[in-house]
Amino acid sequence: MISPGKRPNLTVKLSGVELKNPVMPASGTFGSGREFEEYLDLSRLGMVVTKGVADVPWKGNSTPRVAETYGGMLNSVGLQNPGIEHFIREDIPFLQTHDTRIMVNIAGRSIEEYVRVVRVLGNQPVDFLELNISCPNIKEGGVAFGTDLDMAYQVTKKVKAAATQPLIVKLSPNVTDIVAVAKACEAAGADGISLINTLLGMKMDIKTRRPVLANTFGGLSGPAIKPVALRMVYQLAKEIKIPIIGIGGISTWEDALEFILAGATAVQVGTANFRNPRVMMEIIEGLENYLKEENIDSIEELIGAGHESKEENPC
Amino acid sequence: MISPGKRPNLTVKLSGVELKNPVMPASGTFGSGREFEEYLDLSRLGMVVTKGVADVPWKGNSTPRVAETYGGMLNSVGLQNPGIEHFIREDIPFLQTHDTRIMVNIAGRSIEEYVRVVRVLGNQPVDFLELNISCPNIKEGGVAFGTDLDMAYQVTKKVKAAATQPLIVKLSPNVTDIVAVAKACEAAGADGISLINTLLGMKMDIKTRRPVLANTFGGLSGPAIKPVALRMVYQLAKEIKIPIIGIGGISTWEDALEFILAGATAVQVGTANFRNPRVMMEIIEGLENYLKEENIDSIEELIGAGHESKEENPC
Amino acid sequence: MEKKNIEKARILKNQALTPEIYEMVVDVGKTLDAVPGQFLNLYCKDGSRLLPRPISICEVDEKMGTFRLIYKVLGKGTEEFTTLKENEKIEYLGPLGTGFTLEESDNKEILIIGGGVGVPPLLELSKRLKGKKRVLLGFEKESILTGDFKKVAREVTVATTTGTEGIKGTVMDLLEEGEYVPDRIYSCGPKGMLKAVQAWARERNIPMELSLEERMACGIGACLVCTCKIKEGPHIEDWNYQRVCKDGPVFNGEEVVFE
Amino acid sequence: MEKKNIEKARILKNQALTPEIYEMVVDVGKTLDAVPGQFLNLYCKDGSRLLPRPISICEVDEKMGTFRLIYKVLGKGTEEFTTLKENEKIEYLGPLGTGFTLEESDNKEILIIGGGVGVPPLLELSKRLKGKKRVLLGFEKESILTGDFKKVAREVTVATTTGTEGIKGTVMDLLEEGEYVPDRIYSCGPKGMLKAVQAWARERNIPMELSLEERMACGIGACLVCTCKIKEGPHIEDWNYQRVCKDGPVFNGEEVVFE
Ligand SMILES: Cc1cc2nc3c(=O)[nH]c(=O)nc-3n(C[C@H](O)[C@H](O)[C@H](O)COP(=O)(O)OP(=O)(O)OC[C@H]3O[C@@H](n4cnc5c(N)ncnc54)[C@H](O)[C@@H]3O)c2cc1C
Ligand SMILES: Cc1cc2nc3c(=O)[nH]c(=O)nc-3n(C[C@H](O)[C@H](O)[C@H](O)COP(=O)(O)OP(=O)(O)OC[C@H]3O[C@@H](n4cnc5c(N)ncnc54)[C@H](O)[C@@H]3O)c2cc1C
Ligand SMILES: Cc1cc2nc3c(=O)[nH]c(=O)nc-3n(C[C@H](O)[C@H](O)[C@H](O)COP(=O)(O)O)c2cc1C
Ligand SMILES: Cc1cc2nc3c(=O)[nH]c(=O)nc-3n(C[C@H](O)[C@H](O)[C@H](O)COP(=O)(O)O)c2cc1C
Ligand code: FES
Ligand code: FES
Repeated sequence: MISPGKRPNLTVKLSGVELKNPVMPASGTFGSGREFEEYLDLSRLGMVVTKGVADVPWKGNSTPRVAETYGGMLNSVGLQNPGIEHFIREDIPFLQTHDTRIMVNIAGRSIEEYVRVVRVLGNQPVDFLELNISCPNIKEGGVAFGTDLDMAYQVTKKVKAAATQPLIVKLSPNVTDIVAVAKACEAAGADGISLINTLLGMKMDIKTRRPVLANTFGGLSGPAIKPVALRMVYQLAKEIKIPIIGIGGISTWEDALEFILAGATAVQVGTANFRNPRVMMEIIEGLENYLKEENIDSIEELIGAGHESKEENPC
Repeated sequence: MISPGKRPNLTVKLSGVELKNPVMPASGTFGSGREFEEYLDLSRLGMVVTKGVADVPWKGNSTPRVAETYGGMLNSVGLQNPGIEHFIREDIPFLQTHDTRIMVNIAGRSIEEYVRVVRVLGNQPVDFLELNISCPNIKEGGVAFGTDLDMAYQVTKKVKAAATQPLIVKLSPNVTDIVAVAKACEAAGADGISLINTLLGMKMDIKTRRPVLANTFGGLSGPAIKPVALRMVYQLAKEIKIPIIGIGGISTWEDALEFILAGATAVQVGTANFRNPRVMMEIIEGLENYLKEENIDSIEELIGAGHESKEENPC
Repeated sequence: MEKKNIEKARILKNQALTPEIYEMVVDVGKTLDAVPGQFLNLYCKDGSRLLPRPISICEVDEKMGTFRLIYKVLGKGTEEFTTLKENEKIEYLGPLGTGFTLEESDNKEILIIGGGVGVPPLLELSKRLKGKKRVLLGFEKESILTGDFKKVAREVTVATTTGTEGIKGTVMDLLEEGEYVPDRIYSCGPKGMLKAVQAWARERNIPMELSLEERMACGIGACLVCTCKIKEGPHIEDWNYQRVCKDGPVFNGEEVVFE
Repeated sequence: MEKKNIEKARILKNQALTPEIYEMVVDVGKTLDAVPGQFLNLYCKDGSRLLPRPISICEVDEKMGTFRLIYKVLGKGTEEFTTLKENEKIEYLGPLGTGFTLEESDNKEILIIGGGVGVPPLLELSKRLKGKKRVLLGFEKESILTGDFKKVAREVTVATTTGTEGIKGTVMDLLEEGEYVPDRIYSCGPKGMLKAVQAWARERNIPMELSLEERMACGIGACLVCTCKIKEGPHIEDWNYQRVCKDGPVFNGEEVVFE
């Protein structure tokens, strides 16, 4: 019960760190926040998650890098980024001028590359590391780590050993058994799991009779994929003990709530930012109103509340 | 070039059998055709694909069995069917009154169950068998066969040995490596591959704070999943020699054409039938017009035509 | 045989009856056949919502080719319907499903029991049924259509859970309190209500027809998502799934198996 | 600082100029700032189409708060736009991007070269630029906006590939045939055309600004899908990706690297 006059409590604890609220951008859809400053107040977000950064600059793939699909989109950016040094010089100081948590998304083609980035970030004022072992748009590394149990374990273990900050491992949905991959990462010391990255997809241009994307394949994101993402979060919630960040098609506060009920401690908003740069504000306000109307004191009460009670009490 | 006055040729050869055109319903979305007779002429279809049938009647899952999602839907019918005997008594005679090919979709929970159905069908006037090793809605069998390489190989081999008609194996997209599964089926003697079955997904009801589907999880279908389906068809086209039937979100002739360009010899239309019971007629007419306008003699020229030429000539 | 197809209807009226319930009257531009209890599948224009919405036929003028539909704003689809303006078009398929059986006798005592948005299809039924018709209607707060029912029935009684209109309570309270001895019952409403009606009628051995609701995809009997359990033999396990959209929505109430 | 947001504009006009090209004039209900070469992101109403459509500002009345937009019907989104009626609302974000640089000199020789739907943004540019303006426009069949350009430029020449209007050929034919020695070139159009314009200008050492087109998602510089190659040093390998939506669409033509 909310005491009269009190605002509902949106704070959540993620791997021991308190966030103002469970809403943050998904990596690669928000730059480092600068471009969104005109549209929203970064200090209102639970956290800012940066675009993927590697040890050296990456140029990414050729254009076209985007194709719209029914209720979703494909991208094949290929983790274009200016490298960790540039990132530390330009983006961290900018983010520090805002009262928000920082999660740095880390890209790599080999364990050594991931480890180098993490080491450099060791003494930086960042709150979380998000290890992207699930990008479908690069040939080596990337998704290979996220689809092989042993590799997922190895990369998590080595990166965790090098990391100062809590380590969230970001998983690919393009696997037969998401629970097994998550458990491997948990066993290797991950402090949390975020999922899903994009589903591998493609589109044909019937005029040219060729794939629309220069890269042929791309990552499918947006509301179209939400049911798959939600299912994976729900599956993991029963199987792992570390917290889950839900991602995939979240565009409204109702979507965010579905993920929280399924077991997510926090949520990331990706593609929806492209349609409405203020959408995260609307989601935060929507959750706040919901708690008020339902007379729920803290959003943490809802985490995982959507699991059938029969599972707690199997008979 | 089409000779003046000639209609473009929509016929395709599938595992040696000629179809009037490459368009057919996806299993489970068309009953056995009877319900659609009011809306379209079954004889115009390339083939009729029946709902999944098992050796004995199955009751399926509890309701609600359906939930709409953004650009798609979830179902958890769970292969409700009246069993092969009823099917042979009621449905085959009905279909025989139409001038169309018949593909029977086969459900099972064990290799023995599949084999029993196939044996009973051996002397029946059906043109194709479609082995469903990819239903996400039943606990045993079903998708387990489609996600394990060795099981996929074993079930295909044993069913093929028992089969009189050409055998199409229907694959699940919920796998890490679709190429490996398809190759296992090809090696085991499959005459063709159809894909994709539904993606495993779910939806939460934020009012009741419980999963919408009684079964918690369901299969995601509709335009939302098209990019994933198309990608898998494209990937397989380069890797297997047996023909591919493309399925997943096809709702327009342009969608069908994308799959054909990606390498599908034929296509199945599922969820789109629920929105528009005449949609397959529109797809067939659309393809015919396209061939006419583009002055293409036969649709077979387009199968796989969307693959980059660099792959044929790697340099 | 001419094949059926999705059709376009022109909207003659689309207005709120209560803050949550709307009335839509459409003109299909041709004569038609419809049985009370049948429904139309209405299509959303927004492509992100694929599935048609089943809405019961509240009234039909077969010669004029018009339908009256009453719908409650529940989610995104019905919300979209509220934005449609006069003379705009709406796409539909139907009439679909198996409606009520119309008994031909004039001196039968008929009891018609409706709850919430289960009330609308009972209006066309009440118009067409012969016999001495008594109507019990239950709502949460505000009643709808009572005036229309009064024109065609001998007696119309209303209950609301809030007590705003009629007696404070449910139709089951009306049923228990009135001393009804009908020859036949027709009912449509929430599952809980239908179950209670069934129990009441069974006890008294009164034949009944119940109209069920289930989530649908195709609406034409092909996909098997809308099943309900129907008794098929003497034993409790002797049931089979039937399709609400095609075999129903109206079933012989005696045979419906509620969980 | 007040935050920007998606806004609603009222449609004053939305009509076909040619069978494929439409003109839309919208009223945003407030004064505004816009630079020629900037674009608006227009939103589709149908939820199956998520991404906004970038459309260049053809003309703007900053005080009246109106935009004139010219769009070609290419796919589902622009098709949807054609159905919008007067007084309906359309949602948009913008103006977005970096537009043309407006030189302040009166006696410069300016050459403005446009092709297809690259022509519209050059109109507001032509209105605002000082100097002696010559305009070369290329189309497939039917020209658009030539009358408007004639009001603000010294000379307007048209080429169509079918020969229906102006000379039969492309703007490159116009460019090769006329004996132009401009001080500065501004151009917008298909990639092939821009590449040819760049080569022509480079040969003659004429500074230029080119407006590029690339498929976009966010339109505000965050997603990196809309990149183009921009020279960043003396060597041919010295290029970096820049964002067409934010760093452009207008770039110093000297630095654009075409494949
Ligand atoms: C045979 C039949 C007759 C009906 N007649 C009426 C009527 O006359 N008036 C009326 O107000 N309502 C009626 N309903 C219920 C009506 O179909 C739903 O309220 C409506 O589909 C909700 O759509 P939505 O987009 O607003 O809700 P959403 O929740 O956004 O819908 C999402 C999906 O769930 C389905 N759905 C949601 N709720 C229901 C429900 N209660 N029953 C069936 N499907 C549902 C929708 O069709 C859609 O596919 C009837 C239902 C059935 C099965
Ligand atoms: C900076 C800029 C300014 C533009 N100005 C104009 C203009 O003034 N007039 C005009 O007619 N067109 C202009 N275009 C092109 C216009 O954006 C596309 O024609 C339009 O988005 C096509 O949308 P659609 O839904 O009809 O096509 P669809 O093919 O259905 O679109 C699918 C997706 O592809 C994108 N897309 C398709 N074609 C293009 C394209 N050529 N360029 C960029 N994105 C594309 C769409 O935005 C959408 O996301 C401009 C493009 C850019 C980048
Ligand atoms: C344009 C684009 C770029 C992306 N870049 C990254 C990235 O750099 N690192 C990463 O881990 N995920 C990246 N992603 C994946 C998103 O973070 C997110 O997991 C995915 O888009 C699903 O969420 P959504 O449906 O809300 O967009 C990117 C997605 C998009 C659309
Ligand atoms: C309601 C429903 C029932 C289905 N039943 C079956 C089935 O019995 N056997 C089967 O192999 N696939 C079944 N499927 C999967 C479809 O055949 C098809 O593979 C899938 O829906 C993807 O195609 P779509 O997006 O065009 O619907 C079913 C799908 C739906 C929606
Ligand atoms: S809704 Fe498809 S069978 Fe009833
Ligand atoms: S469209 Fe997103 S960076 Fe340009």
